Amino acid sequence: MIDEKGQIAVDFLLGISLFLIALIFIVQFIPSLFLSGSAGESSLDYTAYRTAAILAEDTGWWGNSTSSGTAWEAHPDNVMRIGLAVDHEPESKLTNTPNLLSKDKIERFMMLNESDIIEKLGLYNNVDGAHFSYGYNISILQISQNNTPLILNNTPITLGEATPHDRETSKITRIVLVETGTIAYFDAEELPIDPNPPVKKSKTILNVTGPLSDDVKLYIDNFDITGTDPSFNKLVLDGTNLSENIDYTTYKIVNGTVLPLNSTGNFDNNSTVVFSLKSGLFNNFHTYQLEIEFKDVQFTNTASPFMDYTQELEVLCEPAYLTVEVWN
Amino acid sequence: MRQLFKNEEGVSTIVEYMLFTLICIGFFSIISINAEDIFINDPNDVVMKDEMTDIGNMMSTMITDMYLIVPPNGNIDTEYRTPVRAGREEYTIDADIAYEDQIIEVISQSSGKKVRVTIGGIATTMPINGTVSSSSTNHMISYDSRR
Amino acid sequence: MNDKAQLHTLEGLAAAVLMTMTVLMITNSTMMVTPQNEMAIDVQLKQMASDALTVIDIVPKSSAQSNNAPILHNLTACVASWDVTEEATYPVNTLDNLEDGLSYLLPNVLYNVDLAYVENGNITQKKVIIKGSPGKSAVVARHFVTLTNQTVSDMNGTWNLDDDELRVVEVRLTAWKV
Amino acid sequence: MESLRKDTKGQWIALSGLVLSLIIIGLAALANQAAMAGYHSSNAALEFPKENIRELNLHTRDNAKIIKDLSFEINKTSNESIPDIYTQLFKNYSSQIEKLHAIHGETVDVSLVSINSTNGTYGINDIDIIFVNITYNDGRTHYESKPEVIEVGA
Repeated sequence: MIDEKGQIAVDFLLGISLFLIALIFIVQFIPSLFLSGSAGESSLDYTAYRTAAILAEDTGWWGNSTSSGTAWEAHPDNVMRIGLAVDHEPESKLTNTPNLLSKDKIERFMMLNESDIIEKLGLYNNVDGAHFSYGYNISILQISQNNTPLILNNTPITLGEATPHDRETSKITRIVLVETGTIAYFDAEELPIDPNPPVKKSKTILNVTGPLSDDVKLYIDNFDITGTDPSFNKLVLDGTNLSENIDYTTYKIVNGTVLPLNSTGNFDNNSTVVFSLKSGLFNNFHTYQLEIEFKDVQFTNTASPFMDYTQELEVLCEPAYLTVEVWN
Repeated sequence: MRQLFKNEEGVSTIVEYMLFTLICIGFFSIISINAEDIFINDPNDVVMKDEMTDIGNMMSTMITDMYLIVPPNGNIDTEYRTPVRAGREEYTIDADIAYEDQIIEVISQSSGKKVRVTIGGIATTMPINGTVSSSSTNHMISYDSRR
Repeated sequence: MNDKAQLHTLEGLAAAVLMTMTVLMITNSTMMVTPQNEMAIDVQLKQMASDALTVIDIVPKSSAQSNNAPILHNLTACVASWDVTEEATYPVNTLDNLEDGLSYLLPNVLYNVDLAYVENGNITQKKVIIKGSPGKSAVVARHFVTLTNQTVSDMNGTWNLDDDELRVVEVRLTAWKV
Repeated sequence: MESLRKDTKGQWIALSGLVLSLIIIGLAALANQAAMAGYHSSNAALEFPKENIRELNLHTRDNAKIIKDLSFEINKTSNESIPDIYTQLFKNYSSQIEKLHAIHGETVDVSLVSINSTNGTYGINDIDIIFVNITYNDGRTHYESKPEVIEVGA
């Protein structure tokens, strides 16, 4: 091999064998790309879909050897299925109000242990009889608060782990109405003038019968405004002045928009004034008297029987997003 | 003969041919031994797993959706279509184990491959049963409150 | 040794590495960008659209006035308030109270709303919210409301129903993503 | 052209081009099949008319109550009996809902079975349960609720 011509072909040989090796590698490698990608992924999309459907549209079910019903939140030991929809007829299996979530059920749902949730919602993969649970995150997000978790009883409603950023997840979002508490609506024209001295036309009184488990949410609208500075002065409960931001918070709603209102801010006759009082103030079996004093506002009703907060109670529902996110 | 050994012209061409043939034989033998696996079985496994998971999911999703609207007195039935083959094999959808394990199973008879899909907890309140083979023509899920 | 053209070999090597990396990168990045397949996105959108109508339909009157959302009326009241003579022409919508609620519940989604009802035995279809022409992947959700003269006059609508008449109106929401 | 035909160099390149293209076709077919998966499950979720059936059902339930209230209103100024007015209004409702479903190619039948009152009279507080038959058919899904029991009591 003294003649060094023609060796150029060896380069070509080396090249083509490298190419062939790379080709074999790629052909073997590509199927495994698909395997890791789509199969597991599309399966999880529907796991999330089913879970969200069951949570938002079903009432859940409990049962033991003698009886059964949809009020599983009252029978946590015999839960057969978890569903959050409100049900007014506990004996029938279906709800007439899908997408309306019950506060009691959500609170009970938060207390269930992890293995129950995974088991009951089917958030696992069954490989030859062995269960491998998926990672999951189920949250109820407030649309009005930039999609932060809804807070019920001082607990943010979010279950499971935080969403991992380093892998693919399957997420489904449902729009729901959540019962967040109770409210009472009062028309300022119907509220009586406080007859206790010193009598002021701008002062009204309301009975609140304790004990209460939910915060008091008081909505007053249709004000009769008499001056240039209609505002709210103070709240007095059984003779004690309440302090703002500690015992209560207040705001106003104008055309569906929530605006801040403190004890010096103004409102007008289009505003609904809202007081939110801590339930802890009403712990005893006792009828509390709540005096509400305004400025440049007059109450006209002199008829005496005080209105009772607890008799005007209605459920307050907030629209929210229910998100279910599942990953491997 | 001596002449032949002395003449070194064309050697590289011969060596080139030899090397070339060797490499080609090597390559094609690897390919032909593994061809079945590489080009047919592996992709088929992937596609089968995908399709079977998909079909299991379809069943599970339909049953869940249907459960959410079943009439208290009455019936509901829905037809659905499934492909005759997943990959290259026929398969059976089996919902009979749903009661105890909340699972729908899609099994291929010929290779025994199976995929299991969970259903979200409705089997405990509503018995789900039935098996169907992909090769049968009419597929239907039905519910009747009176049965 | 002929050490010419070594660059060709290196070039081949580099090309192979480059190709493999590109394939890897593309497959990885597309999976990151589209974690859900296209059909699953349709399912999500359809679910959202029908949820939005359901939520507006079932919101109780007291909550509509007092919660933090711009949903001031339920679906029946929204439709009742519509001025029958005013059909929407892009970009003017004629059912603002429904539009407020929908845009709050469905951010980043475009939609049209049509009303369909039976009048003197014939189907009438009217557009009330137009946000554009629906794309290929548009989904449709629909709900029905029943109007009586009472519900209409409560909302100052102009449906002109008789006192003994009831009218079923189909609210059709066509939603799509851009 | 002639020079191209006579030039027999580069056969290897031509051959490898052929092989490569065959391989790429195979992979494309595989990728296509993989992309097809996910079609059935989403198809089921998109095509199963869950929301339509539920809306028909819930709206009929709501309507049974609206019609009850309206019949009492009408009864104040008319000498027809409440059950008669109710039946007429319900017929009117079902013809409207049937027409509205027909535009979407769905066959719907909503018909009143009976108006029930526990004490036999038909005053505002007496009518408590309405029986209605609801059927829905979109060609693939067939739904029948016979009867749907609707409580309309106060």
